[in-house]
Amino acid sequence: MSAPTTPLPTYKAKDFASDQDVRWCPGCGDYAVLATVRKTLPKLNHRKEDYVFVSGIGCAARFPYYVDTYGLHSIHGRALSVATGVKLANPALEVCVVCGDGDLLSIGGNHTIHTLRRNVDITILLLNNKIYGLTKGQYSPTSEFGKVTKSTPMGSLDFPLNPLAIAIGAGCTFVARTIDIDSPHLGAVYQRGMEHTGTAFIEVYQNCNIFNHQAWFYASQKETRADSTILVEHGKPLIFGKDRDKGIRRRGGRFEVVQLGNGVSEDDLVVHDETDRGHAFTLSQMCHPEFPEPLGVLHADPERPTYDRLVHDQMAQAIEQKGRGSLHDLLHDAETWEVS
Amino acid sequence: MSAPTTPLPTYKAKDFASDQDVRWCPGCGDYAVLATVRKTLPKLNHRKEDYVFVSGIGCAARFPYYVDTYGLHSIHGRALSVATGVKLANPALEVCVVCGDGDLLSIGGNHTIHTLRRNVDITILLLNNKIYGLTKGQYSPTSEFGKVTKSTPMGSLDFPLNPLAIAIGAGCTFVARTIDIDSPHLGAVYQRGMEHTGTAFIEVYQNCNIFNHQAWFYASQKETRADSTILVEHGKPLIFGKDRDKGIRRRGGRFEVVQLGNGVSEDDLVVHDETDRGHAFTLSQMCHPEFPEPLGVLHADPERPTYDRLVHDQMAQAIEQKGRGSLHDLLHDAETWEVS
Amino acid sequence: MSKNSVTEDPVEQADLEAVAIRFCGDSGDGMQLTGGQFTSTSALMGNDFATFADFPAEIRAPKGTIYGVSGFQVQFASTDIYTPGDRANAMVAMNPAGFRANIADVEPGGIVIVNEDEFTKANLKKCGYEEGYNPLEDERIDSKFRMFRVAMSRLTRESLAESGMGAKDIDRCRNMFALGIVYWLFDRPLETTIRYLQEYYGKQKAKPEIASVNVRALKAGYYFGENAEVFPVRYRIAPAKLKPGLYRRISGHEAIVLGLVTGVQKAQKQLMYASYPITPASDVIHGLARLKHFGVKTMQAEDEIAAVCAAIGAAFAGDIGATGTSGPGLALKSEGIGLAVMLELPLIVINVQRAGPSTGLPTKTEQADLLQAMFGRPSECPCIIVAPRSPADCFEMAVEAVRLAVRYMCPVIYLADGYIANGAEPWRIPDLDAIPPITIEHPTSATKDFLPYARDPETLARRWSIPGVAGLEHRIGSLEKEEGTGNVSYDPENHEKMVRMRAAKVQKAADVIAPLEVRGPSSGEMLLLGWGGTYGSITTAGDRLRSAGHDVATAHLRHLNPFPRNLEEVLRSYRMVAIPELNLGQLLKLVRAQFLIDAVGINQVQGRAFRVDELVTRVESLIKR
Amino acid sequence: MSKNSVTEDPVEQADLEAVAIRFCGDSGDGMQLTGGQFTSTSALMGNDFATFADFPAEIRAPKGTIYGVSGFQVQFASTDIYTPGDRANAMVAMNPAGFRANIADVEPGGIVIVNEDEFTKANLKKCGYEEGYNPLEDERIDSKFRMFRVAMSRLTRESLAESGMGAKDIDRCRNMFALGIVYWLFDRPLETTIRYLQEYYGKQKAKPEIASVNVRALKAGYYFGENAEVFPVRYRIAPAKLKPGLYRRISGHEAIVLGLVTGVQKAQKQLMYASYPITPASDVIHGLARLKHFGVKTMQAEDEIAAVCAAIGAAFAGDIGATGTSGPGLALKSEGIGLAVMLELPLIVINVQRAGPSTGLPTKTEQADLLQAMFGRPSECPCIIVAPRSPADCFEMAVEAVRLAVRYMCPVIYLADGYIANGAEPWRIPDLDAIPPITIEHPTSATKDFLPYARDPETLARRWSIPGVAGLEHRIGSLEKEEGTGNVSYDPENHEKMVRMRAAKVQKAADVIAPLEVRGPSSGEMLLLGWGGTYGSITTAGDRLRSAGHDVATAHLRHLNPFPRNLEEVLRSYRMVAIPELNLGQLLKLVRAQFLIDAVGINQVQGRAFRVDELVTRVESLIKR
Ligand SMILES: Cc1ncc(C[n+]2csc(CCOP(=O)(O)OP(=O)(O)O)c2C)c(N)n1
Ligand SMILES: Cc1ncc(C[n+]2csc(CCOP(=O)(O)OP(=O)(O)O)c2C)c(N)n1
Ligand code: SF4
Ligand code: SF4
Ligand SMILES: [Mg+2]
Ligand SMILES: [Mg+2]
Repeated sequence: MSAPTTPLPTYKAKDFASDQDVRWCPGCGDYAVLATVRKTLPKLNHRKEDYVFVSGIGCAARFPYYVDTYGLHSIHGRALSVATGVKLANPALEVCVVCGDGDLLSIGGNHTIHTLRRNVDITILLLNNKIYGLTKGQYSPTSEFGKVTKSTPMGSLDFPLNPLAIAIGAGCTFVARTIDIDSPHLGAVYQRGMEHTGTAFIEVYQNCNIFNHQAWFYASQKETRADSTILVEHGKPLIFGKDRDKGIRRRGGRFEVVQLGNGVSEDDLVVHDETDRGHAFTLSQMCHPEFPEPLGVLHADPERPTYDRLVHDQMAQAIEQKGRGSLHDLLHDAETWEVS
Repeated sequence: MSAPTTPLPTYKAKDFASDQDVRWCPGCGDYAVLATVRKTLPKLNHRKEDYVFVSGIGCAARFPYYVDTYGLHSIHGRALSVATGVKLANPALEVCVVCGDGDLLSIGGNHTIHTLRRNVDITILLLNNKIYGLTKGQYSPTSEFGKVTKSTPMGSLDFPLNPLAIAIGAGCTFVARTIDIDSPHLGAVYQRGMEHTGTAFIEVYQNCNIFNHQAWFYASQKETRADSTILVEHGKPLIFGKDRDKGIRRRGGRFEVVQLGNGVSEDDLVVHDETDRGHAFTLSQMCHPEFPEPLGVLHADPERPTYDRLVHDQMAQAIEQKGRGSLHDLLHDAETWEVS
Repeated sequence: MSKNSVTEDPVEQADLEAVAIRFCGDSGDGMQLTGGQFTSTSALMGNDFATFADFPAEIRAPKGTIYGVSGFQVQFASTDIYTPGDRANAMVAMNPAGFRANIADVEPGGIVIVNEDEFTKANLKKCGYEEGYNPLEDERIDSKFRMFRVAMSRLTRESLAESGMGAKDIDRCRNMFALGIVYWLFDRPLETTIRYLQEYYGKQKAKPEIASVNVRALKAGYYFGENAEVFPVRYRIAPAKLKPGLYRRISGHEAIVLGLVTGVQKAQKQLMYASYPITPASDVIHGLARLKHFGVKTMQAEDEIAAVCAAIGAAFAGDIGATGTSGPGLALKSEGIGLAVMLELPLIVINVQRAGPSTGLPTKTEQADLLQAMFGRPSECPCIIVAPRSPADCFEMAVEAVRLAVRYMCPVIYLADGYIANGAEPWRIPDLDAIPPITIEHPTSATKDFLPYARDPETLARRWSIPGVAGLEHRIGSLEKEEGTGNVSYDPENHEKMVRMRAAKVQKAADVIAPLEVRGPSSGEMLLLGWGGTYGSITTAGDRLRSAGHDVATAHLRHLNPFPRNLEEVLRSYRMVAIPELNLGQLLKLVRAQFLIDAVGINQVQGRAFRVDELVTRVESLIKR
Repeated sequence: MSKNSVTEDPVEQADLEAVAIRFCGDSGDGMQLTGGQFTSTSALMGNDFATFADFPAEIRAPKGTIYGVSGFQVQFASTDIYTPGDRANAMVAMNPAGFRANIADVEPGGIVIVNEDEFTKANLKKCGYEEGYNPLEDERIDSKFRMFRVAMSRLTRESLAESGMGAKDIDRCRNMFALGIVYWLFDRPLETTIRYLQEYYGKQKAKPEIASVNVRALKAGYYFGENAEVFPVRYRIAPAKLKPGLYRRISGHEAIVLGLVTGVQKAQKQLMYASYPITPASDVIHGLARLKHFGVKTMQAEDEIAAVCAAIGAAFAGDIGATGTSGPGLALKSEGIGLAVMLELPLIVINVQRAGPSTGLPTKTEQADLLQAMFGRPSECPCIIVAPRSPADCFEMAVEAVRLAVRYMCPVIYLADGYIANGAEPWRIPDLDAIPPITIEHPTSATKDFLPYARDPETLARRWSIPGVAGLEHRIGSLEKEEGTGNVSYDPENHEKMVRMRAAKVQKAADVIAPLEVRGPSSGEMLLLGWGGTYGSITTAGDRLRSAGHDVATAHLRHLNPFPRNLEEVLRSYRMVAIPELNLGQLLKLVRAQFLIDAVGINQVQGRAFRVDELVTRVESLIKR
């Protein structure tokens, strides 16, 4: 690591562009995410050489090649395990994992729930295009039921996983959602995620222009966007709609969409509370077209210590208690006898 | 399969005892579960030869050897995949998976979430002893934070997974919890699970008498049980306590424990609603010692079709649409030319 | 002569035995379709053929870049051929990137047709040519190849100007214009492609207007060839003298699919194929997923481990359980395969090999998973291994895999590779009645003294008892089993007995395996021994070496474990044995270890097939030694 | 003579060179502790020794059953010994199940001491004896062994009657009573065990009363031996003439732990050991988890795949990344190991082999993962492989693994096995200063012209550049890399170059590997070549064969890939090479393939080590042939 005394250089987005040609398809949402990440990194308080981008395999997983920091493009599904190892070796590194929905939720699903529960101090960008891009268009765990793809010509038969519900269920301490085409929102959420101490899980609605072009239209197109999504902000009531005239109200344990006016006022609406995990779960269950889908930080719990910190603290504690280990003593730590 | 015309024999528990000696440790909670399962099977509407018990590896996973039905003791973590295959081959079989917490939630975690989301028509008994029994006492994903075990002499550093939260997050259609020592409750929940069409996920608090003896004392011992657990029943208010004088009330999105009386009546309490997934999630978050822990069926959604059924329906539909496939036609289904 | 030919040929006619032509361009240029159409037409004209597709690893890399190049080579001939050809005798390049990436593979003196409109400054730069350089202006290029510069973009636009279609749609027809030229050049009829265009765009996609512009572009290209007088010669390739019968074109992937379904139907079973997508194996699940009306179930599992374990569960319950993957996925399946070995259940594991290690070169071919298939599991854990040798052979070996798996109640690993899976050749459609049935007798309630691990003395296999049968309830599992009862057993002697039994059972399969056949002299100077997808290159090289007067025979293994019983005898009939492989010498190791024969390796690990000429050279240098 | 000996010996004294004694009983009888104490005492008396522990697969099977039997064998000697002994010369059986399960391993004429109180009807039935049969009343048993029936339960109870302890606690002291008898019989002092009991129960568990009853039971047993006059002879085993130095007892597991920590400290690094529990490898993480104050991080991962990948991540960031497992877990790690091969990062993979295939016999030993370690990954994916040969050697080879991994920037697979990992022997504590440092030079910001995949011409290794260094930012990944830059490359020639480079690099390690040493004649009739945990049996068999006049040498490989450079020369110095292995012939295959030497296998797959006498017989029968 660079000496702590040198002041942090001022970076520009282009300082984070590597010399490799970017090889996604024209119109791929990954470009927008890459641009926003490059723009956001200079706003963070870290040296370029302290970033490590880690990924699995997939279109999204090519990400690290394009960011001029340290990077590791690993194998399908295992990025989070690799990232955990990086953080255990050196917690001072700033680790960001970028993977697709197949990578993180299909083959890598187990590492996802275990990394989240451990609260390893990393940021995860799940570039969810609801499809397998790199292998040319099979359905993914987030594809809608009945999806017709190469591997399911009569429609898929498994119900989609809800990434946010899984993350919340696994006890993740920072759960958010954003979308590729909204760079300011994506940038802000990414920045908060990177600044969060603990695992930040960010689902990004990402357009696969080739194999699943219209998947996110309801959330990305001007005409439908305001009615199909809802921006959640801590402490603010849940309001949405082109005219901000609709809201979410609690009825018993459930949420319902209400029209404002006619006796229904903002005060009747659910106020977003990032700290409440049950609330976040109920939010995660709001799905298009019945509900607007929440964008923003659904849940944040900055209190819980991180796994990497705990591991290092325990080492420090061991040294405090037993002194720094002496190899000589360790080898002799048994009944010994002299042969002469 | 036996001809559908023969009437179902009347079975006794001992008809389900295989000729193998049961080899768990003295005092192991698995014995009680085995006894209850053997007692419950005769109450179900299936022939003995149509049951298949599938397991992974672990103490709990020895279960199939002791039930005189078909059984497959597979490899660590993969029982649910094997069970899915069994159901796809023959959906008429009645499949029950019995595994430990390490098996289903550590190495097998990914198959767990994917099997649940697919809603394969099987019943899962998760024998949760919060420890690795067979490998002699390392902490498991359900062990409490700070657990001192052979692999964590200074205490474990990862936060436990909540099996019910994971199951609900994955969209499971039947989520329940029960305990080894309460045979009637266990039997009733198991029976409902077996009768449920879809994946039934049943967490059983199971005592590992050797490596984690006191883990469930709060929920199993006479003195503490009534105050530490709460039996949930659909449509009934959430009341608990030795004197049934405490209850659960909703405050905003959250639950709180209240003392009945002094102006607080049953009507103020949350009424258990099996059909509400968000409610079930909030219930799953109630953990000892802050809350009594829910026992019973937290969530049931009998409507969703099962994966195995859908697969077979799709085959039937294909035959309906295209006719039963002719191999001859298939081989000739391309431009052909004659060479003479 | 085709009826499309509207005027008398004003040009020279040349007869050729075989031509390899390569179509290349951007991924968006439709090269696979173009090549496929050329192949179909040639097939219907009675030529033998072999094809090879070269996909980019990127889905759709930026247009015009080298890594976005897509290529398709087809060799068509009036004689038996076994490979798509080493070098191309002709090439069509739709853009500079295609030209740049493929020109090295064109034989000196070969025909090169380029779309000159695309050789703009910007495009030349995109594909990495130095500023100011244009290969079309390079004298060395001109002197080395027969260059034809055609303004395909402009001509296509002009000929479709009146169609009323948008510029984008019109530009998409350039590949048909190019195909038209090539059809004229090699004297092929247009019908097949016209029929295809009308069927596909007209009916399936319900866009008859697209069909019609494509047909017009195709014809425009053809007439251009005829009228423009740029091409001094026209070539004819007579029909090949193939074995009589009804033929179709088949790719390796298609053949795997048809073979599995045939095997399963011959066994009167249902197929449960569980798989996780991976290039290049995904096409197997794609193909099978369309065959649900054949009693085929497909499951896209969450990962490779789930897939193999689901297949095992299905096998336990009475289906033919199969799974498919490529290298990294095979690694993940190894523990599951070990389970099937212990359970002694039939299981088919398709592995379409690709270039590694690790993610490696995922769209490129290699045959370096043989030792993984043999040994990639803990402890002594034998499987049967088969390997198809060509696209069409994928069919027969898939049937064989089903047969062996149920007969010996064990996993069969099927080693295809990207080269033959993506390649295609003519296939004489087999007489289904000539394929023997695969008999399975499950024990029933009437079976006497049933024991789960009692063995058939002939095959050493246990019986396949499936759930649902009253009275036969039993448990099996991954712990060592007692011979006979199948109960868990820690007995040392029983363990050794079972370890040796499982090994002996797999070796037993040699009883029903066809003996190794030799092409060429049955003894003599040198044998080239190959396996799997290198059949075409090795056979052609062998033929050529013999024509050149060398005493060389070739033999090709399709069974890798066990070997055919006559292998040793065959090997010992030659003074020298050379084993060409697309790896560092894997079969070589097995042969040397088993027979102590000082075989030598001819190895290449470049993500591509052997070139026949390179093989010939390398063999010749061995002979000279 | 120890001061515990209160009276003069009234009995005969016999001097012996070596004795193997087996303690057996129920899992709850404390046999491992008892055997361990006997070993410690013998060690302090200066005997050489070797131990073997035999655990039941069940955690705590029902009391008194055969599958609940736990056993511990120790051979102690006045000469160098290498195994715990084939057959026991003496056995202590705490119950009929222990007796039944172990009596076959006692040599005819051997001493058998039983706790006769436990031979009740009920207990005899529990362990499966036919009704009415009691081995203690069987004349054949009596005539075959020197039987001593001791009412241990009653005597222990009587001697502790006054202690005020409950019956259960008193019964738990029976093992100490038995140990006391054995101490007397073999003339050993009680101090070591008394000290241990006081330390462990008295201080660690803070139960001095438990310590005191155990000490009393121990003494009671000793006095019983002395006074009861049941034993006609008493044996003496003089100290062994070991190489001078300070010794301790060490098990294989402990030695792995100490070796890893030593290697890592010699490299001035931290260790990140990630592992998923599995028998018998779990003791490595158990041991390392106690050493956090040595800069050791341990992570219990969610599965084996996560473990290996976390270790790789740690290596990327500058730790020594290591992972450990047994057979099935190694299968799961194969894809991850392939990633490390491609990334060219150091990685240590400990594999404590157990009996398979699949779950197999998880508590039993085997050495059948060699070919998996060599070939169990897709494509050409070479790793360095080392194998310790004895419990103490686990230390040296662990240091070696660290050294080779960082020197050659690649995975090192370390093949231990259950037999040596659970076994123990005396270990001469090494002089730490004599272990050379392991030098690592990470590139720094001052490094000129840094290229991630530039190679050191001597080792062919790339340099280990770690994140956090300004100016060296770079990306690595699992796709094929371009030589030098490490950028993704699909170039065919580059691929072949890199495949061969990775292979050459691993072979380079032979430069720094100790040559193979031969024990016995350096040329002649026969060489026994072994590897890994069979060292003890093979060496002893070789010594015995030579004493019997046979021209037999032994050599033992600790490096399996690459082989020591002199291996071929050694092999060719003998008329015959035989390779004893606990598998069906894995090293055999490698040797035959590489050297075309007609080596023969001596194979056994029974979940246990070779018996020296069996080995001797099998070698003799080979010589006669
Ligand atoms: C072990 C293994 N299995 C399968 C694959 C093939 N594979 C590569 S990427 C991928 C999924 C891609 O989908 P996703 O993760 O959603 O990323 P995207 O391409 O959509 O960005 C698959 C199945 C592989 N490389 N390795
Ligand atoms: C691939 C693999 N990894 C690890 C193991 C070792 N192993 C066997 S059982 C087990 C965990 C046991 O815990 P759990 O599943 O909770 O079952 P329990 O014994 O507690 O009933 C482990 C890690 C194995 N058999 N296979
Ligand atoms: S296939 Fe889809 S996700 Fe992949 S690069 Fe192309 S547009 Fe993007
Ligand atoms: S170790 Fe625990 S879980 Fe396993 S059999 Fe014994 S008591 Fe039961
Ligand atoms: Mg995706
Ligand atoms: Mg457990």
